[in-house]
Amino acid sequence: MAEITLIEAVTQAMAYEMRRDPSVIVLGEDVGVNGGVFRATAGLHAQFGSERVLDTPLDETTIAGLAVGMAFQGMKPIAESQFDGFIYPMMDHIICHAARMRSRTRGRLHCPMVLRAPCGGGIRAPEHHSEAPEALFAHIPGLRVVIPSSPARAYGLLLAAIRDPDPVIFFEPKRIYRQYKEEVPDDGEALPLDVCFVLRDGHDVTLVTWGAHVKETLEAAEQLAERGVSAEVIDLATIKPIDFDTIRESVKKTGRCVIVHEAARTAGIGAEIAAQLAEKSMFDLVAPVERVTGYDVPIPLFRLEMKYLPSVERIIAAVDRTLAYR
Amino acid sequence: MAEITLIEAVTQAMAYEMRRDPSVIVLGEDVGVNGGVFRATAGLHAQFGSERVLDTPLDETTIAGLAVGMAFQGMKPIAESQFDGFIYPMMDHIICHAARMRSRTRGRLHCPMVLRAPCGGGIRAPEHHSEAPEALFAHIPGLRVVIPSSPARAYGLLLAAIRDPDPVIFFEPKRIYRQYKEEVPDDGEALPLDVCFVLRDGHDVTLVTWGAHVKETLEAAEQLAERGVSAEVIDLATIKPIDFDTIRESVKKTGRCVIVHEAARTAGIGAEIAAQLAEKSMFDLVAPVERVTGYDVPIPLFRLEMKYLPSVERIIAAVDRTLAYR
Amino acid sequence: MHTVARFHIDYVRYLDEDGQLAADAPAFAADNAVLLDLYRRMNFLRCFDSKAVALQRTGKLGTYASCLGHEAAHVAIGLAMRQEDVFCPMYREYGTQFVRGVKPREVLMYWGGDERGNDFSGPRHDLPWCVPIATQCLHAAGAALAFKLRHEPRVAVSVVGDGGTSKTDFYAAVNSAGAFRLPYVGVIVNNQWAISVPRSAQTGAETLAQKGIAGGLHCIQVDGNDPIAMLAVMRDTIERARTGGGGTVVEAVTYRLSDHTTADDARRYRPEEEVKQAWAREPLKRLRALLEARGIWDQAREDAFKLEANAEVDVEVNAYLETRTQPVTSMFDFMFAELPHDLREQREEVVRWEAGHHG
Amino acid sequence: MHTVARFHIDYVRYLDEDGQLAADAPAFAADNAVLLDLYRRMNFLRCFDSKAVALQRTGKLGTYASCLGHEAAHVAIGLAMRQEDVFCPMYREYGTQFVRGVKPREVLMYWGGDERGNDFSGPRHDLPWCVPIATQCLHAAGAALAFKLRHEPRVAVSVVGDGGTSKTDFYAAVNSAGAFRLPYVGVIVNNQWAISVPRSAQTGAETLAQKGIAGGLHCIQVDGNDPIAMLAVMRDTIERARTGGGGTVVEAVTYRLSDHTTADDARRYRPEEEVKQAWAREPLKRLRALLEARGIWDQAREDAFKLEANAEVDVEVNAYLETRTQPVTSMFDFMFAELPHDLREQREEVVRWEAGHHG
Ligand SMILES: Cc1ncc(C[n+]2csc(CCOP(=O)(O)OP(=O)(O)O)c2C)c(N)n1
Ligand SMILES: Cc1ncc(C[n+]2csc(CCOP(=O)(O)OP(=O)(O)O)c2C)c(N)n1
Ligand SMILES: [Mg+2]
Ligand SMILES: [Mg+2]
Repeated sequence: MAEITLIEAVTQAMAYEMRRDPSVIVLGEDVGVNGGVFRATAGLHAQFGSERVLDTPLDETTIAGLAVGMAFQGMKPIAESQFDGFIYPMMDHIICHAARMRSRTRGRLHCPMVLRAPCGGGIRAPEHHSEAPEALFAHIPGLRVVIPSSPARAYGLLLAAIRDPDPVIFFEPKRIYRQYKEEVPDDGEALPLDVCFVLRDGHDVTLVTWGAHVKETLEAAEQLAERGVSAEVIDLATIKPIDFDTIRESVKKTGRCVIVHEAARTAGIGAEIAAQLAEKSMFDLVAPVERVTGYDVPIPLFRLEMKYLPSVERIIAAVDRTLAYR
Repeated sequence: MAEITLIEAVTQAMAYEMRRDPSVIVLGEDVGVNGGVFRATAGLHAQFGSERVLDTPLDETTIAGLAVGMAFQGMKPIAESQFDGFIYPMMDHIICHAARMRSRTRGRLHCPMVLRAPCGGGIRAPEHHSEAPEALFAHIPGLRVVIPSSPARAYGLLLAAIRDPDPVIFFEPKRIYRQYKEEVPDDGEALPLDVCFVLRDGHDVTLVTWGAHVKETLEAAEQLAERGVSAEVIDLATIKPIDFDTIRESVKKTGRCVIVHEAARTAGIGAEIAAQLAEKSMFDLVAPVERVTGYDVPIPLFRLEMKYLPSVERIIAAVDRTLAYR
Repeated sequence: MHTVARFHIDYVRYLDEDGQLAADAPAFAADNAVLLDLYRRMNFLRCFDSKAVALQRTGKLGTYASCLGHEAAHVAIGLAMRQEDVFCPMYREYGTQFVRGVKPREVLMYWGGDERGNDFSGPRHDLPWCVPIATQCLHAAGAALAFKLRHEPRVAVSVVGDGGTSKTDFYAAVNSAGAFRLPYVGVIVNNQWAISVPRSAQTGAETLAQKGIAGGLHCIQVDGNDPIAMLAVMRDTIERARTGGGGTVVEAVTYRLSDHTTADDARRYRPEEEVKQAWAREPLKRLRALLEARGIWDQAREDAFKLEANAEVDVEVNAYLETRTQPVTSMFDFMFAELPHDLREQREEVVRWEAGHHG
Repeated sequence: MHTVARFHIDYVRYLDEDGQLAADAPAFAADNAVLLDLYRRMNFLRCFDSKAVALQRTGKLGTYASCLGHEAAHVAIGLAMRQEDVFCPMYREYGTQFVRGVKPREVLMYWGGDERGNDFSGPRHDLPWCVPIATQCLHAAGAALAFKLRHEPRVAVSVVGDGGTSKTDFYAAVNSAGAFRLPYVGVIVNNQWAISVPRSAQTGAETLAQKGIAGGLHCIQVDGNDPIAMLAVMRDTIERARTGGGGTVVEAVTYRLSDHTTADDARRYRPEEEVKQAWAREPLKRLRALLEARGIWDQAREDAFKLEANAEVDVEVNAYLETRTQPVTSMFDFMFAELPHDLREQREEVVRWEAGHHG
């Protein structure tokens, strides 16, 4: 069994499910012969042909609308938004139709589709290629939102997303597409879509993050450990629904919580987690909640983008602030 | 001086600013001869003509894109989305261009536009006519988001929004468009776009809300007063930027906070407020924060919509829960 | 300089405003059974429509979108489609839907604020009413794409208004139908108004049919008040789509004789004279003239039919009025195949609340 | 059935692949100064472009979108426009922008990850590069609407690719330009590929020019490798737009001789043979052939020009390379005319952080 990267795990999951279920098809810009601009669909066209892997005309409204229409008629489209920054024209069909058709028709029709998009900054890409719009989708009733942070989790969560009979927004942290490899058995085993992952146990502070920033957060935890501070690291993974129970248990133990995400701070997912802490964990907290996030500005072009993204240092500084409370 | 409704105050503000500033124009569907489906632009076409009040083709992408293009070239468009539920196709131009052009060009170009939309439920309207999407816009760097809750505040805030040299999303709570009248002098006095309004002083609990739900919240405060509970009521008014200082001061005094909004709970603006409380007011709070919100479902069709919207009773019950803590 | 492409838009009408049938009318126009069926359905539709408006006026229905004047176009679309085809309506094509099996009570439930209206008995794969203008066109294209990929001989038909042809989703549907050569027929029911905005303000194009040229589709304009032309054109274009001949944009030229919806007051923006003239061209009158000329319809039959139709409508109205409101928990129960834990909590909150446990 | 509308698409070419000028070429084709100006600009552009690609390959520039093969179309657009017109580019029209006054160093700054490239010295009202495909078309229509409402004799010109004509924003621009009869010229630079997707997969339409028919615009197809035809057509259509004659969709048929961007590898999806054939039709070669036939250009002049152009490019490259990175606070400083308090706080956080106060 070969070791694979996160993006290869994405490909592997799609190929697995396409073999298993003939109603699964892939559509998007450049997903065919080219195999996707990131190569996420590499080989799928050769393997499954033009009736399963469709290059669409260049229009995100079209991709979303077609996927929704196909899904209503019993197919399982996996639609790709080539980058995070091009997903906004898709929102109307996702919000008004994909997320609502089951409820609107009292179960008569539903929308088993996945919308995949690479997300996040840090790869020196041009404008609109480095965004983190997960909060916009998490606010929409009727959607599931998922962001994996490792090859194995990408494989298992994407399988689950494709099999789920309802629409799932699946963001892939492009900064870690090829960060490292790990063994991912191609066994078709899906992961649950409502459970977060405790990646590191700790008792002084809880660090909650997801996607590419799992890396910086684990690094921060490592450095903190060297200083004798024991940080628990939670990968949220399913942004909606949030597995708050796991976070609550952790904070019960640590009394401190630092949330790390690269999206803009205001009304980001960090706000939702902090809000649930304020509702349900008030008396467990010994220190104010901290959010280490992108600022409320568009992520700068690449000369400055690393100054925007939460760094290991910023995470540690936030932890230190919480440690000032006993 | 006549007493006017909230919607008349909206019209009055537009007319005032159109007289004062020839670069202000109004565009949207049915805003011309028809005066808008809610009559918000009633009389403007007669007064200012077809070159100032433009019926557009029926496409929200078009309305947003044209407004953005006009604004870059020095006009001040006031664009209307006929209903909240039709605003999603506008998001791409608002997010990718309106909100970013000043930053993208380092100040060379900017986007002095207002996007108006009626918002919220409770008027027995058809599907897609009753939504509260303010959180989606509040998450976007570069936007201001405003929701007035009285005729006078609608007038002053809309004037400020039109004059502001940057894009403002202006939601008008349609349920209270004609709820009551008050005197609104047509004096061209704008209100600040970064200050919330304390509508009622109190010392036991802070109620934060905005838009149409100011009504239910004030009613809840009134009923609580009869029981000897003194609730402070804050109308957030400017959803972005949030005037958290005022909320913090209030919570310092009351130790309790209940946030009321009709949008879905997850990642709504209530989350952002609760998050800031968890960050900055932890030690002032004696009780967990409460959110009384719409559920994470699309607002039901009208037979059930009142069961979805936060009621006076639900607000009081939440306050009671916070009062259990001393 | 030389010419590299040429296009033209044809206009089809067989039955004129006085009920005169053109010499080149299709064969089925000789079949009285077909014409009687068309007429009865159009007539029933009008009974239903006026009843629905009345229900709204008396507070027994929410906002309602009338189909007055659109009967020929709507009914013909329904009669030209097969059950296994997919219909993607906007919000006033009850005439199409009744042919396909949707019940009047279901239409009323929808406009009466009850989602169960969308769980209708027509073909279960048909789309429900679609409020966000023109988005249904793209869903129809998506359905057509599914048919094509699955090699099913089925056709997706969407309806959009004149205003809706300005909407980007309409163009996207035309573009993808052409790019993928889909079994798709996009009908534009051009009733001259989009609420208060006249057709002339929507576009600089001479016809709406020509928008199909942008995607390489077949394009045709029809007299939308002529049920015979409508049926002929819909049969032809659907058949062509079914047999791999490509999609079509059909522009049905008609007139909205009613207000936009019951929430609208067209007198604010529309000349009375124009409406008066439009009544002279309306579809029922001209088909009835033909039937009467053929001696297969008269006032007595009309009166009998109306009685019967109204009785049938009354049964439906009563069924609607007697429908109990859904339980409050219904707002959660169809959100997902399986309710996630966050919604389960909210649902339980509502259950407790409704049971009177407010704590 | 009768025909109610007819359309046709003309194709314009004056200078063929061998540098032969057609008899009906416009008068300015006799003016050597005009042709030399065109050629020098195209040539300079090619020098710049290959330098930019080299900079990216050596890690001194971010992803870069080459304009190789598009020189005739881009330069001609620039020469046909007035300064007071508004240009709304996509992301590779440096040729147009250089004519208008944008500096090569500014192009490099943008692709070098520095927003200040967008604060360019070209007409200050021109739009910056636009990554979200085709959205610029609608901004151009908005600009044109502003001109019309202010009664200014100005024209807005946008460029979009063949792929971009599938994007709904393109259709929206065409529709509004027709509906409001705007001074708008929408140029499609059809280079046959949208990254890996060929023109044939984008649409079922025979030409891209015909998409203008959907909005009632003028439509024309041009050989985009023929600088004389491009200049003639752009001058005519811009003049017509300026004088109230309505907008045009111009399809410039050309070929992308490079990869899509430096991040792309076209060998994965594009036949080498096709590229080879395209080189035979490329624009510089044919114009040079004409100039040489007229005895106003030769290898010596070419060599001298190249030396000069490369030196000029080097000056620009050095200026770019020497540009210091913006202060971190710059990410806040242009967000609003006046920084709101929440951003003020975040800015202060960054200032403290950069000063080493991490607490
Ligand atoms: C996206 C969107 N924008 C606005 C509306 C509000 N609206 C409802 S119907 C209508 C006019 C539609 O006109 P047309 O397409 O001609 O259809 P008709 O109602 O005339 O049959 C408008 C603007 C809507 N439903 N959806
Ligand atoms: C909305 C959007 N979707 C996707 C992309 C990614 N993308 C960048 S260029 C491109 C292809 C553009 O092709 P075309 O319009 O033909 O222009 P060309 O690059 O060939 O000049 C794509 C898909 C984008 N920039 N914007
Ligand atoms: Mg209409
Ligand atoms: Mg191209």
